[in-house]
Amino acid sequence: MDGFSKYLAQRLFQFFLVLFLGISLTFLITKLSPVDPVEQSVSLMTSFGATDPRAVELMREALAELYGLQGSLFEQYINFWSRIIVGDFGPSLSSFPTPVMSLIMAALPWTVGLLLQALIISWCLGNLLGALAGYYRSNMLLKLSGALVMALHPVPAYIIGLVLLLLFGFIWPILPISGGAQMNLPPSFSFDYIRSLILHGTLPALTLVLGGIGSWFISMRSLASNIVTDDHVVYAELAGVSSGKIFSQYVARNALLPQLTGLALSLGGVFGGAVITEFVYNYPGVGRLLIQGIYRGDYSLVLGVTTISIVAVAVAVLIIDLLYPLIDPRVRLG
Amino acid sequence: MLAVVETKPASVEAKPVLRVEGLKAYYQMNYFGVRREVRAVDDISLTIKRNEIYGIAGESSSGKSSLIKTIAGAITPPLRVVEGSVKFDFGGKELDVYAERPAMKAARWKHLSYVMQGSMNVLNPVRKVKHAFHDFAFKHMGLSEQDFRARVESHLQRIGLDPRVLEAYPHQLSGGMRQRLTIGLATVCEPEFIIADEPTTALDVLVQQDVLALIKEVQQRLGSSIIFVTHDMTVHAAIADRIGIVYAGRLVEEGPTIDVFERPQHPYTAHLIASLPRIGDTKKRIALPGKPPNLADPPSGCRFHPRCPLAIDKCTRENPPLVPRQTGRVACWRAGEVEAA
Amino acid sequence: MLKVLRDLLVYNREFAIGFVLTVGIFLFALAHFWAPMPDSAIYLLPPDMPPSAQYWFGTTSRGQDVLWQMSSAIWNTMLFGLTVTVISRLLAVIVGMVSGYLGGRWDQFLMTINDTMIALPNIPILLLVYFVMRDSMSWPVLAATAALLGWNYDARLIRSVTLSLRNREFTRHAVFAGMSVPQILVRQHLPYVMPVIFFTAMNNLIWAIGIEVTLSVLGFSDVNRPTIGGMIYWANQHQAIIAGIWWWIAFPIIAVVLLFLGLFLLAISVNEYIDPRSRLSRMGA
Amino acid sequence: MLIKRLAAAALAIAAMAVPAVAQDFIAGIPRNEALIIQGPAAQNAEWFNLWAPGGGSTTNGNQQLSADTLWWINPEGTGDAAWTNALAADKPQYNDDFTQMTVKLKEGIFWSDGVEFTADDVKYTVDTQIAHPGMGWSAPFTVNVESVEVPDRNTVVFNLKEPNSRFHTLFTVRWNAAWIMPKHVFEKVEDPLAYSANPPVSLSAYVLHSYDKAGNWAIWKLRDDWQRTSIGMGLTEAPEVKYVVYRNAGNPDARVIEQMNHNLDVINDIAPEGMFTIARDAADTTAYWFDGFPFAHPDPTLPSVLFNHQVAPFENKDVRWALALMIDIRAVAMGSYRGAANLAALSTPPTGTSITDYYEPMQDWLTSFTLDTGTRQITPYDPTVAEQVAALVRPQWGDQIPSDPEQLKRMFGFGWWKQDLQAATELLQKAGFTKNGNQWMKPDGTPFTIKLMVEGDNIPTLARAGTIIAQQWSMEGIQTTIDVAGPTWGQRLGPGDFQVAIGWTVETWGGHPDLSFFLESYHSDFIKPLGEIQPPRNLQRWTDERLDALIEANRKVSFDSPEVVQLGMDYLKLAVEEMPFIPLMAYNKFAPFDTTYWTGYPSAANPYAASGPFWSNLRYMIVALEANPSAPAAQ
Repeated sequence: MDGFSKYLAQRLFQFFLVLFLGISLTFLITKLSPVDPVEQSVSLMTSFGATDPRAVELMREALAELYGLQGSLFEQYINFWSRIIVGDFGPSLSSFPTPVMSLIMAALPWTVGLLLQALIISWCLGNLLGALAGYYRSNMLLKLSGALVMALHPVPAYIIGLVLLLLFGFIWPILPISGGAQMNLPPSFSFDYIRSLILHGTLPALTLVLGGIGSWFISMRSLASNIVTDDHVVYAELAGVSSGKIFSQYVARNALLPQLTGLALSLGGVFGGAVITEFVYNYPGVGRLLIQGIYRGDYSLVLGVTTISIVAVAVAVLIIDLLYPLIDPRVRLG
Repeated sequence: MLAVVETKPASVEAKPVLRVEGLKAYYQMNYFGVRREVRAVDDISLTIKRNEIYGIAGESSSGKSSLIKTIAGAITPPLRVVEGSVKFDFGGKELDVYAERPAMKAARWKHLSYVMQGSMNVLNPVRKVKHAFHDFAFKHMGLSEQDFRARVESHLQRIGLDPRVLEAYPHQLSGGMRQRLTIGLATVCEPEFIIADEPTTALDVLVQQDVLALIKEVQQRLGSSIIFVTHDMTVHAAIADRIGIVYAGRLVEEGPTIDVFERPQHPYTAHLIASLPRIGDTKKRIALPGKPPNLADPPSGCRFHPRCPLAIDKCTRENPPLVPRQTGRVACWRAGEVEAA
Repeated sequence: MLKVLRDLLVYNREFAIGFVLTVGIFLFALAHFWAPMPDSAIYLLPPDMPPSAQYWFGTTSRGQDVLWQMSSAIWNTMLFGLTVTVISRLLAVIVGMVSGYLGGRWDQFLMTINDTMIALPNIPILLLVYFVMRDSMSWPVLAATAALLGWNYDARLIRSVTLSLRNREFTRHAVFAGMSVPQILVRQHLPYVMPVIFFTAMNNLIWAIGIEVTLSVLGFSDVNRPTIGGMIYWANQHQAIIAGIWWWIAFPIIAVVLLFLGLFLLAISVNEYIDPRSRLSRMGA
Repeated sequence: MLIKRLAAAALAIAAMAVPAVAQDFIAGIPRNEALIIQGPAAQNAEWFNLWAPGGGSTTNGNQQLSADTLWWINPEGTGDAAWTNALAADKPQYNDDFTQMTVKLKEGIFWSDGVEFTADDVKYTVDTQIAHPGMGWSAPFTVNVESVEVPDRNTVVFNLKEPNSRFHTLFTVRWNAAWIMPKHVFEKVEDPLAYSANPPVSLSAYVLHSYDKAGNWAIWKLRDDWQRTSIGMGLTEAPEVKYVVYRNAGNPDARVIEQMNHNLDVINDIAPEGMFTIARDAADTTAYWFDGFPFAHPDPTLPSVLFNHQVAPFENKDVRWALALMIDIRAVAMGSYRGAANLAALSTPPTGTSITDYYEPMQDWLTSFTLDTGTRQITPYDPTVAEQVAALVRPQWGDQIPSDPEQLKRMFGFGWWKQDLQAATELLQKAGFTKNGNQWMKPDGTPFTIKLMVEGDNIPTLARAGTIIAQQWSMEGIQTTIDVAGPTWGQRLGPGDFQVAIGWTVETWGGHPDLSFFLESYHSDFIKPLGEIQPPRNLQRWTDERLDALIEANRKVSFDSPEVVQLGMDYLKLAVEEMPFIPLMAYNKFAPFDTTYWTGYPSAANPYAASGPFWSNLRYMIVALEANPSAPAAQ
């Protein structure tokens, strides 16, 4: 147990170090951004009405004070950390005075819901196809689906999204192409609402699945085709164990374990949103929030989203590192 | 000390359990312009009787491993059977390994089991041991889950393993335990024939003794036949009833273990035996010059002739046939003169 | 080297197909140096012409020949993608192998950096860097940034391979034989790591092209420079998919897919050629 | 067999996933009672406080449908018809020296919560914003207002700090203006900046019905007491549109698809190609500003080539004129709008009232305008540009393009400068430039190169215009590269971080000839050194004594005085001579309307309201729409 405590302590130290470095770096980069939220607001307010130049000056001063952007960079940095510890990213500059945290919290369920199912589907499907293709190397059907997956893999997500949008929104208009749920339907656990969620999530999820399946497929196939030549597989074949059993219990099962780390990392990445897909389907998730934040120079929002994403990935890595010995019996703590 | 075990008299049962006839298995490759044909198994015939332990000896890359894989029907391209046949006789029913694949597959583990080379890694590292027993043996035993478990446990106890190993992962066991386990796995269905490829290599000497005793004991209890391969002559001396010596893909000598050890007929056999250490022997071992031949381009005539101290002109031209001599068979033009040398 | 190439071409069908695809697309991209018009010029040709004998791949809504746009775009995109891939592979290999072989403090130090980089969200960071650099954000700078973000996961993979090699017999032999650490890593371990490099390179290349397209689609790239993402950007600006100008997007995408398949086939066949394990299994024992 | 089983399972799952029945488009609201308008992706969906920073320009219907203020100008209108007294009963009344403005309010107007609107609300609006510097109109009120008096519940008197004949424009909606705050709501609020005003109290005919917390839609419902609003008082029958849905319909492609699927009645803007697609595939169910090509609605803004006068050599008028004469405007029209551009030679958008007030009267002056190239006098104006562009688009649009030159002028503009490379060369030589091969060298001997900044994604047609101009300059020996600034575009214009940019520094009332809307800020008093932020809108940092004199004169005349037009013409002539920026065209917006459910949309033939869904004027369109009798029955 002593070994485990030591490992745990070491791993936790590393975890906090990663958080510290990552978040500090992001803070610095956001502060270097030339997009000035005060100017952004001023131009928004003045772009449509008659403008008195003296009034603009006044407005600029008032906004800088309101947004709390005074003080040296170091002071802002210290201030930032003291707030971030309690999960407060301050008010959003572009959606003043709504707190960044509540914007993210509003967007998070959408993104997590969408990405989680898409990720899990593409992970399962990609790994299943990849393992099958790695094991049954001469099956024509698998070769065909493998070729299909490989051909889809390099197609940019934006194109996949647009083509699906065209196919199912226009040529054969059976699915909604914009938004997260039906309009004027209050969120509830009703059949209508859930059906509406599923319908609206289908195309974005399909885009993510088609786009994400390829990399799982490729890595799984190479893992599986390596394992096929391992002694324990050859032995099981000699023992006349059925090929289905060999596939599931001797090949896929062993190849899946390294893929779990990738899954954990991707799960952490869910909190950063799927920028392009949410952009195409106007899905009210974190990715769209992030892009809007960048467009509007709202760096408290951008900082909030990236920080949460960093924490999520770091936690996912930590969890998988701590759990791995339980999942994979070969790994012993030492 | 070389302990040559007293062997029981050759069984007189009529039908041998394994008949290998004129077996040729070549690695045939056409790779990046290099056309290669490696004659790993070149015209080998042998029979193995019931209740017999047959050892195959030879240096590394002599083709002995290919031979045993071919017999087991465990070859994958580019190794292919070019000629000949491997036939088992299980309970009076003849089974051609390469002609009757489905029947062969059904017979595996029930009648024919296998102990693999490097059997340290033959168990799936991420599953508990019990699953291997279940996957390999359950369907052959026709027992309920409970009875099966009880049978496996008693079987393991009999070979000196705590049944709790079933709940362990392979890496939690020592090398010796794992080897015992694989032997347990190979014998749990009480097969008529066991093929063992280097079963004790990579074990330390004490464990080796242990495992050898185990194999012997199990074989005697079940009355199975065993064919095994190792380069280690002491192992042959310890358990084999008969041994066959393989050189460059060919069987060069075969006979009852004690006879082969005491009166080797082939110069190569003599060399193998002479190179064994003996207590009190201060004489320096004479290393055989040269290396085993390249099987893609073997020497003409007797393949041993470039290294043979007794080689004559004829040896370079004509391939000596494997002919009966005394209690066994030998393939050498100067077979009779070996003892004298 | 030439002989190896010839052998691979003649005797490995996958290599031959991959080679033809890759070289074909490379030559096609190379042709842009001889294009009859500058690749940034617009409205020199009638816009929206469908593919025909005169304009093989049609013309864009900006009056450009899709054929020549593609030629430049593939060249520029591949230049970007390969730069990212090469730099990030070098980083991944060096960090992964050194970390895995030396272990101890080095391992901890390098893996901490590595884990920090893993936790950084790529797209936001790239977008932010673009904002900071703005005018001075040329494609090599973008490539370097992407490379810095794209090596870490693969470094972990390579580290684990090296870790498993460290205790193998041949490593000990090499140490006793007095080989230096770089020699051991390069001569003894690299061949085992090579397959990992090839496969991660494929994914990395796709990722890099994806980055390029993503940034372009969002409008964060130099639109004067034709790239695959740039073509999609302009096609999008002109609502090409809705307006039925499909050839503006379809041909570049097909080219990318073919190129990817070509590279993939090359990777698996070359991999097979150099993978020590499959080589051993070919030789027989 | 395993594979077969897996394939079968996958098929079964796919079959289940295919939706059995498609859902209604909007839950619980009959489609034929709702008008669906393209809205924004609101980040701050639960925020309805119009007076907090940025709140006044939200485009989810809040300011368009629920806010109200004293007066409105229809940007498309001409003459008196363009003016609407909303909450005010009459036009503003100034005293003689423009230091006091008195407003009479209408009676019988009520907030949607039943409280009556009074002069106290107006006073409260001004006082509260002055007291809270962060609020939207705080700054202009602070600068102008000394005090507000309420002599009776229907009269407001503004005492100004200094004379200002345009003070009323703060309360005059073109796009938006200072909205009146509900005093009875805000006086109970501790911090008016932190108050979300959710749900908002409406002063106009529609009130919030429901909204999406994720910001994708907001639905507004006709008030039961719609007659007790300034807009309702003027109506004889109840508006037929019962619900107004502002929905974020996604990217331009999705918008086109949604309109063709009849899920989006009003589009704010799409690319020309998207417009052409709708015109080609859905002509029967779509209406446009022009009944055929060029379709687009010209906004009263003036996209131009902006020169930074504080960066050499753009302070030189000859250089600016030379660059203007290098442009082949026909190619720009084709390249940016595929011909569907409304070209402008004068520094005011060719829309609304400026056509009758400025463009038509000034044609003769333009035609006879002479320019000194240093070696000769030329008359650069070409009044036949509209016919030339028409000839270019006729092969594609055929009979849709009329042949009457007067009609063509309304579609394509009155005229522009003839491309004259010889004159451009002479002008550059006059400015001391020399030509080395095909490369112009500046007087100091270095090559003359230009970075031309464009926005990019959000204003794609202008990015295209910039690209084509850059190409023309490059071909004539001035290497020009396009710099796509994206979201930093606006911020770089402010501090003068550009050489040449495509943007607009001229916006007008549209429905009124007064140019103070932009001209006031052109006074040299407000010019900042490079690097400091120049207040909108003189982003080109143009200074001229004659300009200052014009602006000062304009301050002293009344808004409706005929002198306003005279001063405007003087300004326009000055801007032609000096060419401080090169006016290109009106900002044409492609805003098609779906007529499946609603008819009676405004058009060039009947410009009774603005058509842009983000403009507050849209409310006058909404109440005027008629249900299409042949619309599909309610679902």
